Amino acid sequence: MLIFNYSKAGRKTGSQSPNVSADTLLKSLPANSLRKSKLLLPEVSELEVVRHYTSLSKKNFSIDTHFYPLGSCTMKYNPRICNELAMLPGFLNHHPYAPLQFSQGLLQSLYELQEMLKEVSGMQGISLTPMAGAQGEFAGVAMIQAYHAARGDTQRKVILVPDAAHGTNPATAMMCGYQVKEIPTAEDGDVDIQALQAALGPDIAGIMLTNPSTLGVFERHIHEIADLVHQAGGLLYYDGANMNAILGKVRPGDMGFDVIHMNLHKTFSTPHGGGGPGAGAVGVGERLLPYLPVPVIGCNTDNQYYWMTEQEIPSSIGRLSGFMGNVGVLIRAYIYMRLLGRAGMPRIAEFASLNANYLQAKLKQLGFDMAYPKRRAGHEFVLTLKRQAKTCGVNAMAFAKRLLDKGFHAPTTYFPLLVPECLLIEPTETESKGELDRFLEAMAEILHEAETNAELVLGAPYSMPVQRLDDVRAAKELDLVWKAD
Amino acid sequence: MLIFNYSKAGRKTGSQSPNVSADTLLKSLPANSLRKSKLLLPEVSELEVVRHYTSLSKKNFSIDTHFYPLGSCTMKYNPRICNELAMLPGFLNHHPYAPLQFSQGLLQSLYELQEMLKEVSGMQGISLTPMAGAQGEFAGVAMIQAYHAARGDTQRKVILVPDAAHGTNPATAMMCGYQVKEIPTAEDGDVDIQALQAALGPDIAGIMLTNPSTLGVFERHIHEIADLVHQAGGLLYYDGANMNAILGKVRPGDMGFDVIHMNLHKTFSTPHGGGGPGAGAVGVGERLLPYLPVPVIGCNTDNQYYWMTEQEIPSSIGRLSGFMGNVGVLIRAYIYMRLLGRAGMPRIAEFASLNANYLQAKLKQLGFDMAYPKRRAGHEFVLTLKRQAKTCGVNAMAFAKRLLDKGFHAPTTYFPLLVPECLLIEPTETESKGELDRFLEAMAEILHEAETNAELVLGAPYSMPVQRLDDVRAAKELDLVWKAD
Amino acid sequence: MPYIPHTEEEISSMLSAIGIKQLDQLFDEIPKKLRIKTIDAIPEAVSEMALRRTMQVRANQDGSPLCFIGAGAYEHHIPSAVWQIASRGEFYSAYTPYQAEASQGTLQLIYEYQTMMAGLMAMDISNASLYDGASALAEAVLMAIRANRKCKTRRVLVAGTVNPVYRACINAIVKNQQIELIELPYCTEAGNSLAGSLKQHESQEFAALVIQQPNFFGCLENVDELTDWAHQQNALMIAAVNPLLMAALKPPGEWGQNGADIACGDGQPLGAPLSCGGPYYGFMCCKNEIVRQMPGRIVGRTQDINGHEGFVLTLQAREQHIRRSKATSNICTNQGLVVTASAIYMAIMGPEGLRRIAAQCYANRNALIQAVGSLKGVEVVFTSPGFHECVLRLNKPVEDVMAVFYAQGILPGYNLKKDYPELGEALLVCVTETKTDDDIELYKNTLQQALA
Amino acid sequence: MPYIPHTEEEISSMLSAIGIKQLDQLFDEIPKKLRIKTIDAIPEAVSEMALRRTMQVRANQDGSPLCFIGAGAYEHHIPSAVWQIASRGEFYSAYTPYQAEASQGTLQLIYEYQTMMAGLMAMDISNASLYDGASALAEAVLMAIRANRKCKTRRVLVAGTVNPVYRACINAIVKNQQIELIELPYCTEAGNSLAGSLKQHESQEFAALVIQQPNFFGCLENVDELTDWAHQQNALMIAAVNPLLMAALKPPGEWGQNGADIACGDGQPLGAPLSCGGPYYGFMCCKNEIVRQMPGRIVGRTQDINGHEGFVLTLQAREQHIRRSKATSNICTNQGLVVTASAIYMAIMGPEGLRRIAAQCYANRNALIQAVGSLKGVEVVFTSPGFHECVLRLNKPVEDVMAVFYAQGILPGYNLKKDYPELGEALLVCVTETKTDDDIELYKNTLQQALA
Ligand SMILES: Cc1ncc(COP(=O)(O)O)c(C=O)c1O
Ligand SMILES: Cc1ncc(COP(=O)(O)O)c(C=O)c1O
Repeated sequence: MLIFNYSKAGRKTGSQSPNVSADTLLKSLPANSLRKSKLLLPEVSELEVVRHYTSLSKKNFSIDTHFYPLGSCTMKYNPRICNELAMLPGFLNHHPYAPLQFSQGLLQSLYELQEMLKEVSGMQGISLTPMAGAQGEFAGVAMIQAYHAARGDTQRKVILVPDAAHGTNPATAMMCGYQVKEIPTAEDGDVDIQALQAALGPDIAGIMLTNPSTLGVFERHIHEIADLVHQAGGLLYYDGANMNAILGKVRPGDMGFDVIHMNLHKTFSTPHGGGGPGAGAVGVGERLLPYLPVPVIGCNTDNQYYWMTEQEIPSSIGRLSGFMGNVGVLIRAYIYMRLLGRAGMPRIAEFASLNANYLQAKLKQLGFDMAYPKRRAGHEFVLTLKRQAKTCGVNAMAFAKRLLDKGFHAPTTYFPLLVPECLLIEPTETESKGELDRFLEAMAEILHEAETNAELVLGAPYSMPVQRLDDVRAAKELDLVWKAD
Repeated sequence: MLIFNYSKAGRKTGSQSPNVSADTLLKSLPANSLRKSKLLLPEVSELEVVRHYTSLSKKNFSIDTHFYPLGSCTMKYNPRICNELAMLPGFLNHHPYAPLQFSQGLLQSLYELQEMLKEVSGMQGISLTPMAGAQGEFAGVAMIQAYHAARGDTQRKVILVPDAAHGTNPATAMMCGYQVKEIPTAEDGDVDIQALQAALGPDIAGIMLTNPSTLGVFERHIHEIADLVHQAGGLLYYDGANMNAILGKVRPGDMGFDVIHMNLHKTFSTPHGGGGPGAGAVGVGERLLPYLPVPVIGCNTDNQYYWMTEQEIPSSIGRLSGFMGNVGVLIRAYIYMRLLGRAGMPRIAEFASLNANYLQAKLKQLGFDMAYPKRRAGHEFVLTLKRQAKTCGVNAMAFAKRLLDKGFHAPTTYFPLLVPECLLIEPTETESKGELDRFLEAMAEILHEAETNAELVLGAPYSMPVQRLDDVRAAKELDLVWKAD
Repeated sequence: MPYIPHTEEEISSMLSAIGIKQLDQLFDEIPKKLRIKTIDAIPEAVSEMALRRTMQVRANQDGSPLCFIGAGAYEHHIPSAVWQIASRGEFYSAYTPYQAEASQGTLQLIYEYQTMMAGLMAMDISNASLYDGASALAEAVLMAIRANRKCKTRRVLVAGTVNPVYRACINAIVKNQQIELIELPYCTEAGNSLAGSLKQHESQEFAALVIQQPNFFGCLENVDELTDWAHQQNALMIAAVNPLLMAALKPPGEWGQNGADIACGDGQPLGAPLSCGGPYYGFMCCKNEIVRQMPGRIVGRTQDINGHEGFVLTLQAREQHIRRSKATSNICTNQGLVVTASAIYMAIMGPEGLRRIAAQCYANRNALIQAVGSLKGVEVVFTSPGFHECVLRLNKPVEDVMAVFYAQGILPGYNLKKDYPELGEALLVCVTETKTDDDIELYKNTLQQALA
Repeated sequence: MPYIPHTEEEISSMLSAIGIKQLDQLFDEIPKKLRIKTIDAIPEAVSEMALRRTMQVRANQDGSPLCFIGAGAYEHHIPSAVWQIASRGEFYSAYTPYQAEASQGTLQLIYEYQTMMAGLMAMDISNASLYDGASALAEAVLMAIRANRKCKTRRVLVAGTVNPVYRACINAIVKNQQIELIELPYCTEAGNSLAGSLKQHESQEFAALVIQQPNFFGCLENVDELTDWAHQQNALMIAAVNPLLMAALKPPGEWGQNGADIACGDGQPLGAPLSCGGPYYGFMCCKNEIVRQMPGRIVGRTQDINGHEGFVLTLQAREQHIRRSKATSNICTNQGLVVTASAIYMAIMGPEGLRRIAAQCYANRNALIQAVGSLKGVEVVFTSPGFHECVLRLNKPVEDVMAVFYAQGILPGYNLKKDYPELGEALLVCVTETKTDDDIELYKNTLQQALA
């Protein structure tokens, strides 16, 4: 049932709203400024709301209920303490324009977060304001744009992205007014250096790279690439979605990147919330420092924290949000980093990689094909079901859906686009060997099912609230808003 | 799986405990004072704990997920605000021995709760300390005992209880050293006055009554009963479990009761928590004021709140708990009462009764038999499936289990004991007509199933995590503690 | 090892399954010289116990001042069920609902949210959220330029009464696409857009007109007139509105003859705490005709193979993960959890509940104006009726007055001098339903004292 | 109508289904003269918004003093997952698990709890909880009298080092059953039960001996010796213990030759906040032989008709709803939700985690003794090692010293003068793992100042 099906005209909610007559209070307003039409919100009791949404929640898979090896998403445990402390009333009731003397506790935390992110990224300056990875990318590419513009270097109209790149990379480049050129991937999963060299030229503003790439492998020629791009006058953008794989081990700044974003909602375990909110802090090397989006948190000589704005950073690319981004998310990331601490950072990379490489090794043994079987996995790896799709007619999507029946969320499917019938599997460091072994068992079962009873797999899932949903119908017969009959 | 099945020896929890070596710290203690045996607690990660208990929770029915018409339990909506405010750090971190200057905010709330309970009960004094209904009963009967003892009236060894009474009543009387005599119920559901009269005598310390009784009907001769018992030198105890039916409409104090307990976890909607904690505040008339269990909250002339103890109430029956009972529960009840307010109290009784009488009327129409078909229901009523048990072989337990499959928690079964094959149905005021109608539909369906396919009903439930469980095996082959193989 | 469950024994057995001896070998494809040894600027780990104490101190340190600031972020009562339910692990710790069958909870909730938000706006369609009000408005501008088939200019007219930070944010986001923003002046008496100034723009072409209701001053705009004018000019009408107030005010879908084309704004008033500016969420609604230009995720209702109702992400061909550089936006992660809270908020409040809050906000603003309007040294600057906020001109420097309030733990409002220097010593004061008569009285007394 | 969902239309249709016209007719069986008109002392309803503000003021009003009081209620770090999960509606708003098939979550959790608690105590069996530590001890006394087959006396020996409030509570609960409690004196030097005093009792009969570990002074008792003595006297041994410390200390099941017969105490240290004294919970464990005398609910593992594992309430024949006046206790509602929290707490901490906390508590107590022991005017009264608490004798009136601490927002301990006047100006000070070196330093400095 939809919440609207519980609605009864004339039901009064009672305990929440002020007990006033809206008609009386509003009558001094000009009639033509007022709403005339009936407002279609449900008229339900608080119990009905609680019961409905509690019941809906139970239809979700989530980290708190299921292993969720969704590649490129870093679905790790979200420590409950981060939520508790971020929800302290002093933080929640904080108006963004509260004066500094009422903001030091919060600003100190954000400032320290900037400092910690600087250290793990190896960059020179951080802005916390981007509200997700894609907005971090926007900030980064806009800074590249501003950098070239400030030097009068106006013929650079192209941003390079590898064909394995996440969709946000090309989309962002376009939003910043760039053309996008794709660079192919070599057979071993690294960037095709020859193709890169061929593409470089005076029209290239920069390149966007993910490292380890979305294929799960570390770009071994990163130094060479950095040198080539820099020699061509371009800058390097680092998509930090995969930082979990290398945290505390290597730093984008040391690899030669000029600008990066970090998905705090991945690497630093702020919850995904069924789609957000995230936080996509950006870091820059010295060249791009003048262009950081504002506000940035500063600390003056009296140890007073303050907002640095266009005044202090006059060449800033400006503001990307109404206030200063997703502060509540930033506090969670701050808390997480403090709990993990200096020794905890590299441990994340180690155990995320251990889990990924263990799964990869075991899946190979079980007879699955890896896209890059000779490579070390980062914190994730790509498995291809091309063979099974051909021999048994069971494709990656069917595998994914069947996993749901076995009590596991599916890995990412059909991404990266260049690997056919692929599953991108990212276990994260917070899963135990026991859980990984149960997952391996399920994969083996499904493989067996695919070989002996393909229909069974193709019809999955069976144990979810609904069976396989019709996407085509959804897009054709658009039903985006409920209407009372 | 049990939490123990996730355990791995040597797993370290890390983020919670102080990072110290217990061995080193403890080594100065005498060896024979230390634990030698291995401690069987699970060694699991926080994620495993969160996932396990989140998943377990999903196996429960609860008010927040299901209609829960469990008679004699008043399963109404537990407003979320009560929980939020009771969990304010200022309340949670309050040590019970904090001095008064650090306790005024809390004590004021508890004092005001006492005053409100006085008003709705019509009693002269309140003690909040009993931790559930049964402990309230204990306090009440102990006060009756103290009263007679103080008068030197030592031959009163018997407490009367109707045969419909809740099991806590006779059990409590015994715990206070009394013998128990049962009074039968007349055909119309009221107490059998003749039998009562016959039982009364100089050995009677008092009578324990529930009104409306556990049969769901209001005792119409309550005045006569009170007079009879008082004339015989006994006192009247009111079991307040059913106060939801009469809140703000009639008061136990006005009916002639000398002492009562109120189940705040029923009438005042503090959550049941899967079995507790509750709060069983007691109220007394003038005669029993000197015997109230301590502590009681006082308010002096400077509007300072303080704990009244044996010093102020020297004849008190004493202390029933280490501190002062379930304060966290009391705060929730206080908040609930403030939200409902003066007009809200009688409204509770009205709509609880409306819902019960509506269900009763409709179920009669559907062909169900009521135990007291001519009586007005209070907030609950008793339905008997004696006929169905005979004709179709489908008993009350089967009906109850089948309701689970239809998405409803079962009513109370086989209580009160005097009605065969009964269901005690209490919808509470917070359920909507829509929900009641869905319940009626389910009842009609089951009745039809019973008549046409009894096997189906007898095998229920089918859609729960387990099917019908073997109680006999549980009691015979006791397995109360998990053991590693 | 906080949050890492591996025992020594498991580690060895996993390493041997991989065929290596040391954890460090996992990184052996990484060039040696890149490997770092230390990250000294990261402090050592602290326990949850110690960090809780630290964070409690910091949260308390910032006090709990009585807040009369609005300027885009509004303090409202949030029923406690809202975040208690939104914080359930199944909502909180799920990813974007890519696997529809295992995400029906989130998907149905978003579908319900879309219905509620479209209803509130009286528009056809809602998306599943954008980042915040400011960036949503920037996306609306880009969308309008894509969607306007009648007029292919990249020029957009934006009322000067639109939140200045929103205008700065639009600018930052669209400037690399050669879009020109032109400011519409406002009436210094009424405090809303100057209808008379429209004439001078009639020769120019615009892709869209952007106005805010109520505007940054809390004043009501003449929405019908502006909408009809925009449509006459072949411009699309973009409405940036406070969604809560649409329970009382004429919603964008009903503006003028044909309604606004795009409605957007910040969803914060519908259940998101102030939280120092975020997470909030940007909402966006539009007319049916232009849904394929909409940025962001959209949930649709469909059926499973047995004909049972179910919900999926739909129209994904607009999005970056399919369309890549041709997508309607680069947005991927949005503000899902805040939308979850918002849907619960709207369901609890219901139509009448929301309308009462709006009415109380209106009444409280009037009460404040009443209380301070006659004080010596205070001028209520604008005459237009409005909600939440009003502009006061003071006969002393705003900063000095604010300092007096601060000393008493009160945040008296937003200083307008930087954004609207022409208004002089002007303070933007906000009063929502959370303020009592006593609060307003306290405000008045403090102001009187500050001006004395 | 807060929380009541009925519309006018529904009310009429329901009334007519019942066959009446007015809501008031629902009460027509109630004698008219009993009906009340008003309940004036109940204030008018307030909105959630207003009440939240009121309660926040009250909660803040009580400050957040630095707390060195124990005396039966101990401040510990509680991982935030504990109450976030225990507060899930499915645990929070369920009733006692009478319908087993629809309550497997709660039932399995209790079974796991029973296993953990029995493990902690090294006992065979645990019940599902009683009200609190004090009342559990009273129930243990009653149980021991029922269970002791060798000795039918109603006399029970209770150590004078048992929490005085526990002793008062036992008395209040058992006195109507003609049970006599006899106090065992303590050693004024070591601070624990005086072994030498046992001799004088050897001629008397006792059903049970009750001791507390650590005792009310924080000192360790000679548990082996006392247990063996009790068993020699045909008395049952009742151990009242701090459950958290059993991760480090010898648990009741291992006391003496045969272990204690009943172990009980307050579960508060295992995940329950101080909360002004409740809700906590009483735990109780016993030997297999006497399980049928156990009060309270017990969960057992069984099978469903398909042989699948499942959980039910079992041994209900002991309970009031079956056995009525012959039941082992009148308890019905227990402290379920706190037990839920406690099970989660123990699972998160694990054996090593709990042991470390116990060790830190031990170390902190020693640090405090170290810090204040040499101050002028302070005497550390007892020599026995211990946990959490220690007794200081001061050379000034305790009340005056306490007042100095209060003025600085510190609660320095529990004044022992009322309960143990023989100890003079004695203060019982508690230091758990929550106290830092700085806190202890602050304590020392404040004490020094108070005594100067
Ligand atoms: C490789 C990569 N880049 C960028 C992004 C975009 O980040 P966000 O969703 O936070 O905008 C993602 C998110 O899935 C990603 O996996
Ligand atoms: C009629 C009646 N009396 C007494 C009680 C005992 O109350 P409690 O469970 O709070 O001890 C109950 C509880 O179910 C009851 O229904």
